[in-house]
Amino acid sequence: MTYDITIDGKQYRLDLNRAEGRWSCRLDGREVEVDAVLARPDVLSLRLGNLAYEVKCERVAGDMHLWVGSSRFAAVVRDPRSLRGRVRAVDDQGPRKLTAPMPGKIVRVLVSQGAGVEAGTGVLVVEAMKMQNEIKSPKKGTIQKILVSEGAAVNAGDVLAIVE
Amino acid sequence: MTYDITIDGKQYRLDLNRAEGRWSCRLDGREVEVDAVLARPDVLSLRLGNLAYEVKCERVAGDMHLWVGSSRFAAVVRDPRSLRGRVRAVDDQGPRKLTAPMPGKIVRVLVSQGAGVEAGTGVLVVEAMKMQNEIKSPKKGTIQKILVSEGAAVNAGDVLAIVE
Amino acid sequence: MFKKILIANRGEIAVRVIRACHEMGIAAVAVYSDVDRPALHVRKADEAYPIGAAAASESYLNIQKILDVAARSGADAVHPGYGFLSENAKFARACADAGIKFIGPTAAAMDAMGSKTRARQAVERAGVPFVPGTSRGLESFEQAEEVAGRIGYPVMLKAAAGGGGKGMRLVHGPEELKSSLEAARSEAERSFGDSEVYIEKAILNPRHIEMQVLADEHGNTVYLGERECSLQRRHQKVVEEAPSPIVDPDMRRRMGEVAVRVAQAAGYTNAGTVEFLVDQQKKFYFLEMNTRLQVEHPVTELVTGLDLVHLQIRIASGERLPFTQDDVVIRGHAIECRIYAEDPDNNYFPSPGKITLLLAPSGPGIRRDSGMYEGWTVPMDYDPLLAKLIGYGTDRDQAISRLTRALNEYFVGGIKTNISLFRRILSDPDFRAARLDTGFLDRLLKQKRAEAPADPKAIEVAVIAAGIFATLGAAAAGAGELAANGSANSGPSPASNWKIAAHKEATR
Amino acid sequence: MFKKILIANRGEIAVRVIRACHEMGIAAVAVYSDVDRPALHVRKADEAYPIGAAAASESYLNIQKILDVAARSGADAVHPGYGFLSENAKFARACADAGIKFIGPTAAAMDAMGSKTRARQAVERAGVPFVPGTSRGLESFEQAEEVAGRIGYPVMLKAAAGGGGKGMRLVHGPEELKSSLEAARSEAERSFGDSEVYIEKAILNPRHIEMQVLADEHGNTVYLGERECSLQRRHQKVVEEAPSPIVDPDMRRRMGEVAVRVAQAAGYTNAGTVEFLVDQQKKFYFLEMNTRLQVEHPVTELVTGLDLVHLQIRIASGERLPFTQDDVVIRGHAIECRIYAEDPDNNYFPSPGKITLLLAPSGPGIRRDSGMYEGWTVPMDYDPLLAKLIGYGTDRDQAISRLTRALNEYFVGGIKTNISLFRRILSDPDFRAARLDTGFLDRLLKQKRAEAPADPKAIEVAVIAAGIFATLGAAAAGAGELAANGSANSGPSPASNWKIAAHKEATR
Repeated sequence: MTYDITIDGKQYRLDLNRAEGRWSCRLDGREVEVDAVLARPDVLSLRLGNLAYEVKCERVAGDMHLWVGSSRFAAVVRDPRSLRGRVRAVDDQGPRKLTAPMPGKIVRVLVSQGAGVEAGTGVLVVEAMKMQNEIKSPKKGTIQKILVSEGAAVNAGDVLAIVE
Repeated sequence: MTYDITIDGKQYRLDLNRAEGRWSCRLDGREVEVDAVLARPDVLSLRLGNLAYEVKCERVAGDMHLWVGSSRFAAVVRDPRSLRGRVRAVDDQGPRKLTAPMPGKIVRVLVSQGAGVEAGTGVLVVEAMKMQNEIKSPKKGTIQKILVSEGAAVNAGDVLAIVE
Repeated sequence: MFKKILIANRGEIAVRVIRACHEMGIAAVAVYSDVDRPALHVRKADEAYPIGAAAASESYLNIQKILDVAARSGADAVHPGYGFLSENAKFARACADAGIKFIGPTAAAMDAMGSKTRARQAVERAGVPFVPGTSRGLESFEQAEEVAGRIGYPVMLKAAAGGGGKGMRLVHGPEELKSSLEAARSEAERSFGDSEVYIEKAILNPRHIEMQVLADEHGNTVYLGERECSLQRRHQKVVEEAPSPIVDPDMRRRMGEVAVRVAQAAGYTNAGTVEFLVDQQKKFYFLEMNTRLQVEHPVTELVTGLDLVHLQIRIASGERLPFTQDDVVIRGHAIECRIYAEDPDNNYFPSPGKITLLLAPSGPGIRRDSGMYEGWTVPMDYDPLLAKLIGYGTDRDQAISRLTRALNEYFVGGIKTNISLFRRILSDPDFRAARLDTGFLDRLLKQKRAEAPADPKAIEVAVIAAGIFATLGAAAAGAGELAANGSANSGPSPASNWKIAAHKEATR
Repeated sequence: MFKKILIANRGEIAVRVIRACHEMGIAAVAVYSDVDRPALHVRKADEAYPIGAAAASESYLNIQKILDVAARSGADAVHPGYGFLSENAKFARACADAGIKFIGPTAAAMDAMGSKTRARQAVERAGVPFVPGTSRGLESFEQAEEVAGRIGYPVMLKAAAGGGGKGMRLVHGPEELKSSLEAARSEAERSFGDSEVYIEKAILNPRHIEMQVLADEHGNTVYLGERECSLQRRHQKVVEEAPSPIVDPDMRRRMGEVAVRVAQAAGYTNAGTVEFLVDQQKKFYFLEMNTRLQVEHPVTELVTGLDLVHLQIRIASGERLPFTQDDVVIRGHAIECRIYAEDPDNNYFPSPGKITLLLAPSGPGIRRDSGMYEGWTVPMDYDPLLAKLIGYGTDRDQAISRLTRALNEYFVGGIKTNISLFRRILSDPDFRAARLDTGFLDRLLKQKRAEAPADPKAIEVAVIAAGIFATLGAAAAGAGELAANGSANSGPSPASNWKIAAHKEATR
């Protein structure tokens, strides 16, 4: 398998093959001695040469994060031969969605549709676990749409409003 | 679903139905109020009325054991409408198999084929985890067959010899 | 001794009390709200009763429902834990009326310490030092002006019924006083239904140090040493330790004796905590008394070798304290981290959800009091405290190093936790040197986090691991959604609940 | 201080030492045999090196391979744990020759204490009481007859190189002496390659009590109190506690001073244990010295508040003991259970295999030192010790009750463990009353187990649970065979290994 893997904004080419229980691995063309055991689901005991690592994999809504010791890395894995997993370009100029960072309840809508906002202006307040959290506009612009109303229950990732 | 469940030599008839996430349950015709949540695979949080139990399920080679608190029960579950799971009659009179109680290595065969043995006579010695364990004849009789030789590696449940 | 105790709480503290009951041969009765049926305290209890909807007011705060369960189950005592009804004198009174022992102080003692002004009056009579200011609610702006002028600015305005930083205002000079007083009053009225506000001198960069006391019902009161609780975020404690690095035996004795005097002034019984502010000259001032078991009680247990919950139960059942003040010896050092379901990279937003992977630390010097388990969905309805990790060591350095080691072993997948915050705190040079005050954590969090460039070797490891996980595919993935759970569960899971609700909103 | 330590061991003790290294900021190097690649100590180490086949002689006992890894990794010290090479003077000497610090006593001290007769000679010179008998190997049957007649029957014959009950014979009278001597000699020759046998008076129903000592390399030696280790099965310790219920401060001081004298006579450094037999009059006799960290060291850590592995490392790096004898205070009570992979319902046969479900206890007063994890396959090649569960309490009763509670929370599915044995021991009236001796456990196990008729309610629960599990089907089942494991693993799993081997046997 060949993967293009992006971590911290940098892309790496990984060639990985498994035969008879052994991995062979090239990272950006350089051979790396790899020995991997899946200790538990999502927990890998990895040896690179003789250095030992316990790597944990976090999967939330299609995102993959890897914990190496106490460092956490977001990884995007693409198969260069397939279309699946192609990253869509993020358009910083266009409309931006405000999403709920956690499940909770909308306790206040602070601005009305059509209002102008600065970057950092509070748009809505979500309550979860006895705490109220202001969802702020990520950019200067106009509130194009408010998609929820006060009292609504929302899930993590739900779109709450759109700023353009 | 209707099950015939045998525990400690006694058979119970259990009628179990689930509708809209709720269980209804009759045990030997008597209605029992049951509320069950699978906390983790093989771990059930069970309420009978308001009494609470954590029940663990152990499955080894098709056998089911249930732990209720610190008591362990072997359960045989049969569907009375199917043939599957019918218990074969155990013939105490006929030939008896000696099986390995754990994986290990045969370090000694103590009697030869055709020899007469008493109940409790040592037949073979299996070694595992630095311990040697004598496998004894369960009955008085003759060693019909020794199926392993010294030095052999065996798995739990492997038949080692037959006494008749 | 009691035969059966009802635990009117949830989460790690309910598990803590159930364990104590089992250790003492007492049956434990759990109560749970609709979203808490799969909670750990229900799994561990001997009996479990549903008490209503997720909202605490419908369940854990509903006195009548809890007393009904006590009656139905035949419980002879109630342990309230902390939070919820634990400091509710009405509940303590209702228990007494129903002939059920409330494991805690009497309603009268709770009343005496429940209002901050009443508590100040009581300790004033007992000759206990408190922060200079009024011990009664302010009657007028003129009175506030006069007192502030006398004790000197900056001053604090505080709500008598206050807590959690609400109804509190720091006033730097006379020109701010009027508007601050009005603001504090209206916030107090809104938050507690009581606009009473008093004034006290603002102590700059104080330490928050508290003293554990224990009183039996035969007149014996002892102190069990102090806890340093200066590490707070939004007036919530985050890290606590015992002993305090600045308290020496003489200061401990003086603070302890004052704390005992406070308890005795209130006619206090059972476990309680007297909180002090300590200024930079190590002068200490009474702040308030917490009339319950504290979240951070384990650090005291580790350095004294005592079990506070066992002792609470024994005291409530009428036993005498089994030791005297002279028997209490502080040995070693203990530090507690409160593990919360919140996202340190996103302004500490709460992070409820399903725990897909849980690796829990253990080993020498590590105590873990937890209410979570792998596969459990953290509901969004309650305080986000998941567990407490406590490290003990021969000295403070060893406690820190053991705790750091254990934090590195701790992994909670599927939700966000504040575990990384503790690694940051424990490695901070000021924390290591014990230069602590209540502003410490806010200052630390404001610092531009030293963006240590990621170790290139760690990135290499992450890249290769990502590729291996991708190759292994679904077989290597953790629990994720436990298919059978929702179906075996008596109700829909909270997550699906939210989804349904959100969907309704979107389509109406 | 060392920069990197190689841990020449596996299982829970390797994990224990790795944790200590991490707490002290030292890199930890693991070694592993072919079947141990997925072991917990490999997961937790900073570096890990394969050292050969499963058989210990090919890997963990292979001095050259371990020294090679030390050289390749640049480790500056080796911690041997217990078992394997920990008491091998040749290994200690080879480490010294290679310029790598062996964390333990010198080879000379190990030699002095390694042979039981040599140890008896050394303590005899130091004026330490030992069990009456010879302190040298028996030269003839006539000498044996003479000594036995003088000290009086019953007597024990013991192999000088002995351990684990091998080469040991109890002789009730003169008529048994000759055959017993021959048997002991030939067993000693077979087991240890050394037929030297000595004689000592048999002490009936003794207690086995041992004293922990610690000596730095600057001449300071202290004792850290005793451990009661009378609960043994086949001469293997099963439950240990500190302090001993029969040792009072005066006896502790006397035993401790004797233990220090033994250590000093041997020129001992680092951690060691002096074992005593104690008769029914509480007279104690030197038995032997263990020149390593003991399995049961955690009970001493809990009652003294010290970390023995940290101290071992600090001593080996040349530091002085950071405290004196007067600073050592015993507080509270600690009891350890050794969790083995063995089947208590089937004559304690070992039970290797895959752990399909693991519920681990925690909470107040509970320490867990474990080498297992859910999904791991316990190999059949080594000692079956999986983990140690240690309970601490203000007093012995509380330690027992906390431990009992924790044992009830502990669940290991997929293999058999001896957890139920501890529940039985801890509830035994004689154990509760601390009426212990080395015959206790054998007597308990011989008792026809009181077949308490199963609680009908528990059976009802089991029947219903069985039906629910059957209905939920595979979705409710635990890990079982982890499909991806074998494939990600660098070699076949032990289980499939056996299957292949067994198949070969059957078809040839």
